Amino acid sequence: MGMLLHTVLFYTFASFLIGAAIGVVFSRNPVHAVMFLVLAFFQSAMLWMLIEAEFLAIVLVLVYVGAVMVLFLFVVMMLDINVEAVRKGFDRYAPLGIGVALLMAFELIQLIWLRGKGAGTADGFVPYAEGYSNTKALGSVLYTEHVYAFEIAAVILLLAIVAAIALTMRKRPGLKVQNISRQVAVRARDRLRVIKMDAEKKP
Amino acid sequence: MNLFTQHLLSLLVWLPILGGLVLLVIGDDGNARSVRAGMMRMSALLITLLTFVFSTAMFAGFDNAEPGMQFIERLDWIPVINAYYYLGIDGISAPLILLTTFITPLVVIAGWDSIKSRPAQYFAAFLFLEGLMIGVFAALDGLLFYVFWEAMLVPMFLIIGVWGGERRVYATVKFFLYTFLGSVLMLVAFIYLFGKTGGFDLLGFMNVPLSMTAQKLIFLAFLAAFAVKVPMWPVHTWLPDAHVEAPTGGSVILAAIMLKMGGYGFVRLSLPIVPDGSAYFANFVIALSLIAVVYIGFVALMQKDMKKLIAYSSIAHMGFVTLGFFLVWSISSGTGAALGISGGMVQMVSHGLISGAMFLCVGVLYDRVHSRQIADYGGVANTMPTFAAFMVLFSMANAGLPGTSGFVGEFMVIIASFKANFWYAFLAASTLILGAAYTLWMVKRVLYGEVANDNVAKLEDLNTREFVVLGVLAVSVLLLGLWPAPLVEMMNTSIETLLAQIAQSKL
Amino acid sequence: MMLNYYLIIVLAPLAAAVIAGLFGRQIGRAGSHWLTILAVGISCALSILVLKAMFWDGAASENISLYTWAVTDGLHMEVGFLVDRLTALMMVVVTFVSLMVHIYTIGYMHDDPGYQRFFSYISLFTFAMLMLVMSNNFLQLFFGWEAVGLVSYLLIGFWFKRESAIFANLKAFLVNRVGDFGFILGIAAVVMFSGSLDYAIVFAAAENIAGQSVEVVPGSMWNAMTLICILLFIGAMGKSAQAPLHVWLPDSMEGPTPISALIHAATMVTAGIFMVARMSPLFELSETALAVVITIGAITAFFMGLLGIVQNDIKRVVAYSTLSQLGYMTVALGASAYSAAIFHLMTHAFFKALLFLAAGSVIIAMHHEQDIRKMGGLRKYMPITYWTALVGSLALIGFPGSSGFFSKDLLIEAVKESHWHGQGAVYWIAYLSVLLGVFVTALYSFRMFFLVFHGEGRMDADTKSHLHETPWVVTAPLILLAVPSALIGWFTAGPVLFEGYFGTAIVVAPEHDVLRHLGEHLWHGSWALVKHIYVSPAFWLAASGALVAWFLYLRRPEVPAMIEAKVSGLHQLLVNKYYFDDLYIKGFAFWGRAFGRFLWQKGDQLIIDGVLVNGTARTVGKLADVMRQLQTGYLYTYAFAMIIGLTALLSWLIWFR
Amino acid sequence: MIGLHHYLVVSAMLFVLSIAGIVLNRRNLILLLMCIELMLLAVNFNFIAFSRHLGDDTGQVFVFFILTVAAAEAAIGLAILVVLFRNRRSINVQDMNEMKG
Repeated sequence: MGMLLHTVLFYTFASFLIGAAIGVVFSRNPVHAVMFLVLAFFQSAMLWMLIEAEFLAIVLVLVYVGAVMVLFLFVVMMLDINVEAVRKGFDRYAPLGIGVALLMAFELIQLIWLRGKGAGTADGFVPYAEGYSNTKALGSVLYTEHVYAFEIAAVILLLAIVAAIALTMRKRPGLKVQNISRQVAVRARDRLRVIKMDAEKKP
Repeated sequence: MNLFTQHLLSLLVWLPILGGLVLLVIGDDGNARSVRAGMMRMSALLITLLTFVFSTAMFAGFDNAEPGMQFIERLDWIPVINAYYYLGIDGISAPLILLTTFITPLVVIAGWDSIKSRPAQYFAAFLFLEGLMIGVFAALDGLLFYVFWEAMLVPMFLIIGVWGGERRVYATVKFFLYTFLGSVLMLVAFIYLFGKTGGFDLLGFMNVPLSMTAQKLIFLAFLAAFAVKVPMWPVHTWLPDAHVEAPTGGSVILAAIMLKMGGYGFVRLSLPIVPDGSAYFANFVIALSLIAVVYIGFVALMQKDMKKLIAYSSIAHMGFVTLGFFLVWSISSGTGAALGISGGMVQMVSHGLISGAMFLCVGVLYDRVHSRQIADYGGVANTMPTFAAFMVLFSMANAGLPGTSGFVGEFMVIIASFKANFWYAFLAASTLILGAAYTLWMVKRVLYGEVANDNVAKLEDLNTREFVVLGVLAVSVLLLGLWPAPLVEMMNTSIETLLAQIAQSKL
Repeated sequence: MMLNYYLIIVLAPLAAAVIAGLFGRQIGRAGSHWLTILAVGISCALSILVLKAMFWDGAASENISLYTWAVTDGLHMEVGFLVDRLTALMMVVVTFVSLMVHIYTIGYMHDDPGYQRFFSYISLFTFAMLMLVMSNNFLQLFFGWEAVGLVSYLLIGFWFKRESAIFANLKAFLVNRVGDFGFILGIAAVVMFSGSLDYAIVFAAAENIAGQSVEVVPGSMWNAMTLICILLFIGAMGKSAQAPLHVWLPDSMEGPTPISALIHAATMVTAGIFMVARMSPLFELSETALAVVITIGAITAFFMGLLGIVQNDIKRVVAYSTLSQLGYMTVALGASAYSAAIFHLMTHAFFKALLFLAAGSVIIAMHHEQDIRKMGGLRKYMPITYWTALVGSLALIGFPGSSGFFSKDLLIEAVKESHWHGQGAVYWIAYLSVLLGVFVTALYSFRMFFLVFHGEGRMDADTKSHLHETPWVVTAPLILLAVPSALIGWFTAGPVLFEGYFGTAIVVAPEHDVLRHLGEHLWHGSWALVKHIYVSPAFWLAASGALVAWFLYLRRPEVPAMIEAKVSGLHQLLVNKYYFDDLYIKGFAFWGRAFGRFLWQKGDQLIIDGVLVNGTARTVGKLADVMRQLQTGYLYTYAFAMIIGLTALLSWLIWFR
Repeated sequence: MIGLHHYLVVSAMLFVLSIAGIVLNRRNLILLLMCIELMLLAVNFNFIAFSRHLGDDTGQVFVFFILTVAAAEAAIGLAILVVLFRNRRSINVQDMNEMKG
């Protein structure tokens, strides 16, 4: 890939990314905001792709856009949000928010551009060798060195699932449910009563 | 050394704690009269008695001539910071452990009927407390010491806060904050010493050279922790409140053992670790001690609440302990230094017995009349003659009558303080008058006279359970007063070792 | 062999006391009195055996260590016996009087519900007193010292329902504690300078101690021995009720009469005298201390005697007389006539116990009426009591030939000879006090005697109709005590005072040895002394005192009231006991409590708790109240705070680091 | 030449924007959650950029974990949101001040 094309692509994706982010922050409608967020993730994935972090780029699209963002969209659409009420005071706080943001942006860019110069940060990334597989490389460290952390992450996800279900589950009155443990633990005498009776004579 | 003696200290520490855990897990059914609650009580008693039996094994195996530590146990605990599970005792800690194991069963018996709510948890709290207190006395690792030291606050906090009187919340918070504030500074000192030695070994702390400034600061940090615990004037005001609100058993443990932690801290940590710093502040501590003896003596005179009066008298008596410990530098030559320290130690043990007994006496009355006010009594001797006999005995012991244990320590400390300075002895000996005045005036108003009111007229004399508790204490108070030699000889060698350490400047 | 005797002597009363005390209900009234009397009787018999061994058989004194109480820091604290002739004499006096009192108690306490308890106490007292006198070291001395104080406390408050009794016992204990305060400091001083508590070692080091000095008040050096002796003597002042620590003794009469006789007349109060005599090797080395002793003694002897004249309670008269006689003994100690003090102690023990028991007998007969103004003419109803009381009174005033005569007369002679105190105030105060005291003694003794036994009966008719002699358990001890009161002086004065009975037990410096001087110049045997009585001013003073009493209270009973009116100021002073009680109760006790209340309410509650502790808590609370406003509870506030913090941190990292 | 600092600047801008978003949309809980997602994205950018710059794959592993945790967080956060909405009929942050003592 040519250097120029690379640069052009970077700036294109980057500007779309920033634009999408602005959209997230400033859009009135939450549905639009989610859509902008999806766009931002897509652009990020592209940027990551540019520097050969393919695995994560794909994961971001598949997992994040595919699952998490859809979840967001789902929730946003499901809930009946009074947009006006939640946007109240937006303008009042705008100067403060933007001021702080600008200050930080100024500081960060100063840090990156002015202090970072000369530390080799402006050089391009060293491309990977021929035949390198990003997925394989990540996999080889993920399942060896970081296997504990990986397991813990899995548990965290499981926990999140359980927690999310537990939180949102509702017990409506009158719902008919089975109590499995009671079913299993049942004994004959709970269900069956043998009554001794005198034998009856035929009339 | 067989397996039993090798792990004797651990056994003493963990047996009550595990027992407490079991009690807590099984729990009671909320009914103090039920069979289950009775089982809980009985098992608490058995555990404490078993602990006591084991501690007598410790007493039997104790070598009076050994200058170092005995019954040592040392295991890795937190290897990264060189913290060990390191236990051991010498002649200074052994008597206090014996005191603890001796008093706790009595406290359990004393709480037999009088605790109506959550009996299992109550007894579990005391079992925890016992194990932790033994842990404090046996720990030779600074961090372990600190952990036991702070953990001990929790059961006591609960005992006062759950089973206490009307103002229990105020009292318990005051107690907790006071003691906690002091001991945090002790942790700071430990961390500094950790930086110097790379570990938390208390014996290692004793050998590390320290600059004068460091010594002064460490001493002040220790002082903050121990002065509150003792308690010394002017950080004593938590004690009367805590005592007044605590249930009888809590008061007994508090007065009999927890106050001794402060004194123990001084001899175990302050004196040997920072001898020069201690020397620098010795006169200051002596001044505080003497103020405690005289000032508190006068304050005690005017108390209207029996428990408060005894609490104040405890402060005055503990003044003798700190006085005895810090006389070392004021005594130029000859005998006296060791006399002061052993006097202080004996005073601690004896005060443990006597103040415990006094609080139990008040508890006996409180169980019947539900009042601690002196004015609500009068002429109790008419209806409770046996009780009156015990109370007079313990009061006399409290006033330092020879032949009771209360005399031994005071006598030694007064003799030692005379060697230091005539006026030290003069002020210290004023307790002879003040101690007798406030104790016997209370006795006069509570026990003697005509039957004051219907409550007193309805009083019943001691039951068997109370008789056994007070009787055992009375015998030990007299025994220690008539023949303190076994106790004193247990400590002599260790005190000599201590004095040798103190004499060596660490600058 | 002897050790076993000593152990039995000491432990028999203890065992009896413990059994009677703990199992009184089981063994019953008779059981407890038989048990204790048996025990004390054994003690008494063995004590007499010991005395016999010491005196007639010439057995050496014994210093036995029984067991080690504690050893620390090189200081041996032991329990043991030092039995020499001084001890032996004291043992006999103590156990004999105690035995008499035990027997007497059977009658006196006959109807009391606390019968067993009483026997237990007096037996315990006997044990404690024996421990005191037989001790061979200061520790045990202090033990005995305080133990007798304890029993005295318990016995004064024996009738604990009486407000006056429980006030008196508290007062007695506290005043004694003031003395003990000095005493324990004295013991501490002894340890400091000699490094030991053992008499033998301390006495051996006495010369050495006397050479040292100590800076008590900055800038003034005190001789170590003077300091020790004065501190020890403060202890003796408390126990032996010397002015100004005498106030407890008259009040202690609230206790039952037998213990007034045993404890507050014959034995415990003389412990101070015994102690100083025992410490003679120390006191001999400090003339300053001896001057203090003799002055205090003289003041007590004379002024306390004066108080006896205005008292109307029969026991209080005897109590003040006891105070006065204790003063006499103290004066003798101060004059280095230790033997004379101990001799007077012994005779006094007999005749004063007798007088108390006689008073008790009268009180029984009068149904516990103690006011002598309501008595009179008891002679014809109670002949035995009358005659024994007469013997006691004569002995007290020093009637020629009675035991009191020998002891007091020779005591006064000894004081007269104690010129080494100089011809200044100390000598004359001492001499004149003891001399004039004789007149006073005679006056109040016979005032009481006449008012009680002679003249008109002033009691009400009901009491009068029931008057009769008391039972034999009461009168028998009276008779048994009257015998030695009358006769013992005849054959003991010589050996005890002049023939070196005490041997090495009492040490007197040659230049102080007034008794040796008397022995060389005055003493020619008992009979010679009685024969030459007319040269003694004391005799004439005593006789005139008795005569004045006869005149005032029998012949012209209206005169005393006139005199009272004439010198009402003086009379008020005496009736109010020189205002000592007021000073102590309205002064020290009141201000002590006020001071305590001040420290508690202002110091503890206001400053420490109010300002420092709760003040800190309040300040933190207020601060938190302000800080609380920042905590809105809105999520975004916290988020925003985080962002601000992050920005600040970043700015700091970039620009300021 | 596109290098490390280009990526860092992009990440910084994302981060700053998300901060502005948090301040501005301080009442809308959903938007707050989304801004946090954006912020995490910015962080991930840094990790990946540095990982590539230094040639160390650990940075990317870290991103992997961040994604995992972020997914979990989003799931739970949304679940809470749903519950909240069910009870309050609102997602206005101003209605939630239970933390105030």
